Amino acid sequence: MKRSSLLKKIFHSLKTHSKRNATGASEENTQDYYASQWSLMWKKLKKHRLARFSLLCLIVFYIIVLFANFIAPQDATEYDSDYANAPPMQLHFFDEEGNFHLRPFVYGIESTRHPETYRKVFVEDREVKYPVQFFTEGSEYKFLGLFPTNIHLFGVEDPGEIFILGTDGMGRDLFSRIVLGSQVSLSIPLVGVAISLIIGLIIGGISGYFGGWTDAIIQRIIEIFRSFPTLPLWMALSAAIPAGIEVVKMYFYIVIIISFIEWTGLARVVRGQFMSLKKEEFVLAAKIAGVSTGKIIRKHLMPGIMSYLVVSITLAIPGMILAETAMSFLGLGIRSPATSWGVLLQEAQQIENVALYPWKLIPLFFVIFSVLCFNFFGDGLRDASDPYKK
Amino acid sequence: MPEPILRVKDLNKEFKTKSTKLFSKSVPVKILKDISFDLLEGETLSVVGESGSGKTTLGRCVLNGLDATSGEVVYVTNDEKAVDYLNLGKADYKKYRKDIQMIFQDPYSSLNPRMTVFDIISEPLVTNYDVKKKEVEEHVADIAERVGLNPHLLKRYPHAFSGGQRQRIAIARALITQPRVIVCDEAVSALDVSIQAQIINLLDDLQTEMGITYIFISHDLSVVQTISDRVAVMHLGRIVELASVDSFFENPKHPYSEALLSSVPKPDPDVKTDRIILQGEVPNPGNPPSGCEFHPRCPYATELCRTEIPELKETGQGKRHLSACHYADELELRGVWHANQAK
Amino acid sequence: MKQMRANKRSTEQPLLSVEDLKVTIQMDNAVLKAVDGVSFTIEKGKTLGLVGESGCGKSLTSRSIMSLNPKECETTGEILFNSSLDQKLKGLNILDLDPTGKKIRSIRGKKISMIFQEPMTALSPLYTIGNQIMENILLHRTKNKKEAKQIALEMLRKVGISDEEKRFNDYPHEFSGGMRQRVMIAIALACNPELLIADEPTTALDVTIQAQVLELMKSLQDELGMAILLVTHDLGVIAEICDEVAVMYLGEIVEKAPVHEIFNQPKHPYTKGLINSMPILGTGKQRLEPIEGTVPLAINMSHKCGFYDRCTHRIQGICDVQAVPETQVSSNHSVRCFLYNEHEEDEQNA
Amino acid sequence: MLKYIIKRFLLVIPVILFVSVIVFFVIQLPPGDYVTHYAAQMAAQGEKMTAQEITEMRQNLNLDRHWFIQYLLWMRDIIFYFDFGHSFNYNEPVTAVIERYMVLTLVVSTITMAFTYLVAIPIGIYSAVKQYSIGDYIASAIGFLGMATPNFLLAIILMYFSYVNFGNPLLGLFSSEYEDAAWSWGKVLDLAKHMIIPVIVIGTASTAGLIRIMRAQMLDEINKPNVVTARAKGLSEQKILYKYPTRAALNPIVSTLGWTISSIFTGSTITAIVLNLPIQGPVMYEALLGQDMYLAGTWLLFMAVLTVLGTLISDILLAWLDPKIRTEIKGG
Repeated sequence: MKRSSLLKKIFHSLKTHSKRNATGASEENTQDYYASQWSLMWKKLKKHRLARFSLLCLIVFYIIVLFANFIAPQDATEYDSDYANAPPMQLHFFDEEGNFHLRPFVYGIESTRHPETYRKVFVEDREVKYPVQFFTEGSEYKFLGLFPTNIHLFGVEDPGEIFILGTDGMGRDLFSRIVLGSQVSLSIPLVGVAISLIIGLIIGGISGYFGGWTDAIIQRIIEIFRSFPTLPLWMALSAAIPAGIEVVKMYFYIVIIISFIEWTGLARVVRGQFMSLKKEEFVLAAKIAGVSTGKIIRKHLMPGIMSYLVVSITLAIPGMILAETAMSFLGLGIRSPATSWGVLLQEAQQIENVALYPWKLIPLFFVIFSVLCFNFFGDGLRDASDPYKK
Repeated sequence: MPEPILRVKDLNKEFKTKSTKLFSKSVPVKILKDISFDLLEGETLSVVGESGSGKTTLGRCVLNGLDATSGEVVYVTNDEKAVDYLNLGKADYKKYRKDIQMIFQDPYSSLNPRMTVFDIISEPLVTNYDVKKKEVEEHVADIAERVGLNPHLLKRYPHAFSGGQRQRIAIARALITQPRVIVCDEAVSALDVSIQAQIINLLDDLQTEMGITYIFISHDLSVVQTISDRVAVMHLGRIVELASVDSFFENPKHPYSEALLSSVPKPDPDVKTDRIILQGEVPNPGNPPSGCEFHPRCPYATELCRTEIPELKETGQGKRHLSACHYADELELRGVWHANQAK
Repeated sequence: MKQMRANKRSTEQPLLSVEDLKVTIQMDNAVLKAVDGVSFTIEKGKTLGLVGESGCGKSLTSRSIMSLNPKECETTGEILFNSSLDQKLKGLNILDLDPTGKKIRSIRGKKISMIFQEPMTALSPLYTIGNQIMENILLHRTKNKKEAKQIALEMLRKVGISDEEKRFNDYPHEFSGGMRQRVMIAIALACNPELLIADEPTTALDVTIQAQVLELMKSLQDELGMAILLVTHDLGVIAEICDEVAVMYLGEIVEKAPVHEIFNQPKHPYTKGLINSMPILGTGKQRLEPIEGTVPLAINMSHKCGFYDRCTHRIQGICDVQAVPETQVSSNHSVRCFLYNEHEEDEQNA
Repeated sequence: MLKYIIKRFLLVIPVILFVSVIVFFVIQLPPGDYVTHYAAQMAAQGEKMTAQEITEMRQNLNLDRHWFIQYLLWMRDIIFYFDFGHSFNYNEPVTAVIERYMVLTLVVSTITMAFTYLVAIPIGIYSAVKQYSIGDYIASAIGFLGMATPNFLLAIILMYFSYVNFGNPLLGLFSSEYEDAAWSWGKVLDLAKHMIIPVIVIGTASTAGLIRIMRAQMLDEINKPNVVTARAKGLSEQKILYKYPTRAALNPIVSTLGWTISSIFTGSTITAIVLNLPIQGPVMYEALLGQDMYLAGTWLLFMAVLTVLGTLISDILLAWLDPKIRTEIKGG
């Protein structure tokens, strides 16, 4: 938060004053003085309500990613064309007679033709009730990728179906697909950032620490990389991904393409931070004390840039989520049968589709929501990132 | 007569200015020009001058925090060996590096905010000696007490301390390897007067107790006078006067010193000295004037000053009072001594 | 005592009188009293020095006079500016005025001007020096651009900038630190203000340049006759140009006296401590007498003397429990310390 | 100043050359080439090409040579004949294809840019001056949402609303009756109507970003000591705002103008595909997929050149706006 220089001065002197007090008399929050940067950051972050809430949401998101197979009632390949384009089902607590059921239930659905447009429409069959059951058996999968099981979080008994967010054009449960899609949509950015970070750290670190010629050359290279327009390059690169390759490989390609563009940004952050930290007097002090270069980097420089890195990583992720979505949306990224939020949105490409089956836009909500969460969290982190500055 | 502990010979430092213009060559700016002096064991040598005079660069070059462009710094070790401090071999590096330490001006940026005070103080010790954890703790507690820090607070981070206390931490860090020389770079300039006096006294006590030699870099002549044995005045990268503190304040032998002394505001409304006010500003070190670099501002400058660079040489004040002025012995320059002694 | 002050006021009204000025800042979970009941007066054409260590509230005090405090500060009290030229302003409390309103704007820059510590950041890097001087003149003195330029050039000459025609079109970054401070002074004095507030005007400058700037301020004061409020932490600068001195500690004025008395007969233990801890040029290698301890925090202070913990003369049971009253030790020397309560009685008895 | 510009311009040339190599490398990356693609198309229509024919075709098009040779040939034609090659898909010179779509692309881009700046700057200023007011919160919320919503999806949403409310999703840039008609007042109005969604959609992302940058810049500037100085002179708040912080905050923003040019050109691509706009983006997308390499390559190169030139323009603008840089350049 920027304040006038005068106020800054006041707060600054205030801060030092309060510390002086602490060293003299005992004070309530002397805890702070034993607190490391991270705990101070955490303390500040906790005050940021929006960021805290976003963090909570992100945690929930990633728990879903981890247990996607368990949470999704169907697996990615299951479909039933009888139920194509079914609207979201309502969960009922009260039946026709108005009796309350503690366990929610859904009615069976039947498709009929609309008398005028002859379009398929679904109506609830009030005769059949399917209570929602928890820990039901369904398709086989490996829990956490390790233990084979067929237990799913919830479902209804055969022949009932539960589509809480409706189905797509092939009759696949949208909720399941969104949950499964989150595995790709939310993990690609993480892996992408990790790769960019490694490249960025090494190249930016070299550039920033050594400076001089090395720096000049690396900077030129980064400049050239940056002078590529991102989007067309993405398109061109992903057009180069051969069709019909394995899902894993495809995933890998996409990550590479995304991080290919992103690393320059992180390299710049790392370089800038190294450059400014290098000039701090405590680095010179360590050098004079005879501390080796490696140790200076490890003990003095790295901890200093860590907080900035965490911030820039958090703020880089939303861009990657959007990039993956855009690529998959255009059919250039993840392709069916693999699923991601972008893939799910492909069906929303035709306006008619959206007009008739508006629930197909639901994945969009997840995209926006996760991007917002990362943005807010990143913003909060940025404010908290330097707990020593007011 | 104390022996020299450091012999600085013809030290030069150039910086390449980063040219903002394309295709134009960067011009090296000379920050230090042929600096030579001996630092005597146990003394405090103050280096004074305006901002941009190169005093901070000098301090950093002497202890090899910055690479000097040319020249040498000879360090006379405890066992009377003379080693080239700027080019220490690997074994010597390990042995002697720790003998010269530094205290910085800004007690905020000189302490890593991400390390505890204990880690900050112990770092030089752990780096330079093979010591057990227990010994380290004892040493740190010992030194902390000596500089007036409560040893119970060492697990705290620097942000828990005020400016004055931070400066004590920095002093403790500098002392822990038991150095023989400490370079104090504007070590008290950032502090309030009442705190400044505490730190000055602390430095003084440490010198008496441990026999440390100080290079005391400062722009504040009043502070310099309370702590130094000798004074070196720098102007545009050159030492223009080098003298014992009494001789310097009583009989300055360079017009620049005279101007500096008379510019210091005296905290005594009854003393109305008619002061010498220098005209103009410090010249740009990238484009220094010809001849004596002080001549554009010097009230006594002659044609000779415009053309010839004066050498730093002995004056009538004796062997140990050097001045780089063509007219060092001819000018009747005013010091500040008599004014107060008269009072 | 009160009578005496009243008498003084009736004979001649001071140019500026500040009564019980308080500036508080709301912190996360506490209230900081940055300035706590400060009162002083400045006579026409005189110089008052406000001296104190960092964080004592001297800058906020000086800015309150022009109602320039940041929004986060709550400022109360009375600031009366008795312009001899503008009768309309008589009796108006500056703090009652809308801080962005017309009235206060007609005072700022015209009747009262200000110079700051960092001339580089105080000037905009985007406009020429000429533009920035003329702005002030066009606002308060003349609407005629040609005339304004003439005045501006004259001001530049006055503050010792030679080659003013050319320099007029230069940008601040083309000036050195000392020159920039001269420009700031030119801007501040362009409309012949009656009061100049100088907030650490020489702190960022080298001694040689500081000497130039102080000399310039003195000579311009002689020439233009404005009063100066000089805010600084440097007692040397105070001794150099002030007539009267107010020593601030922890948001309060602890001692106020003519400059000679402050240096020759300081009364408050803090003032004494300050003077003793200052190295004085020309006295040789000497041992300083520092004030022990550090400045406490002005948050949630109890009723005690702020200097209590550091004071060598503290009286347990008095200084730490009672609010310290201001004591007048002579007609123009007041001190906020219990040590002098008796003096007052003695004096009155006598 | 002129000398500076020329120098900068000379520096740009090697960068563009380097970029062009990479561009060419990237477009030939996809497995197969235009001939494979063409053969597959023919096969789909029932006309099988023989291996002989395929080889011949490849030789004719120089596609059998090493990619770097192909690059050199392409570059030679560009430099000496201003010939960017032949579009296989359209069966006409690349330049002709680009020319056809250029005008509308420029119209859309320019209007979008104007929209972005006109909306973002005032909102940014307002947001900063009234920090933490309701207006600021609303602007920030819109800003965040705008950044978080992929703009092609925003397009779908807007189309959906337009379709539901007006029964017309406003696809394309013209209604069918004006598509091939000569320019008339009606056609212009029709174009304007069709521009609304693209401009909002394409502009939103950059507007949102710009609002946040402008706000941050303003907050920075508003608290600078030179504003206090101006206040101490007795200037009115409005004058202060306009003369000091706004002017200073605009400098970095105006200097990003250069970068914005290419980002708006490319940012519109996906949206244009969704909205079926007859501008460059979709055409080039097809070219990339159909391995129409010269068309795709030219487009990529064009974008890269735009980015590089944009950076150049930005640097020049910055130098022109900042007195400090200006004197340095003058001095040399």
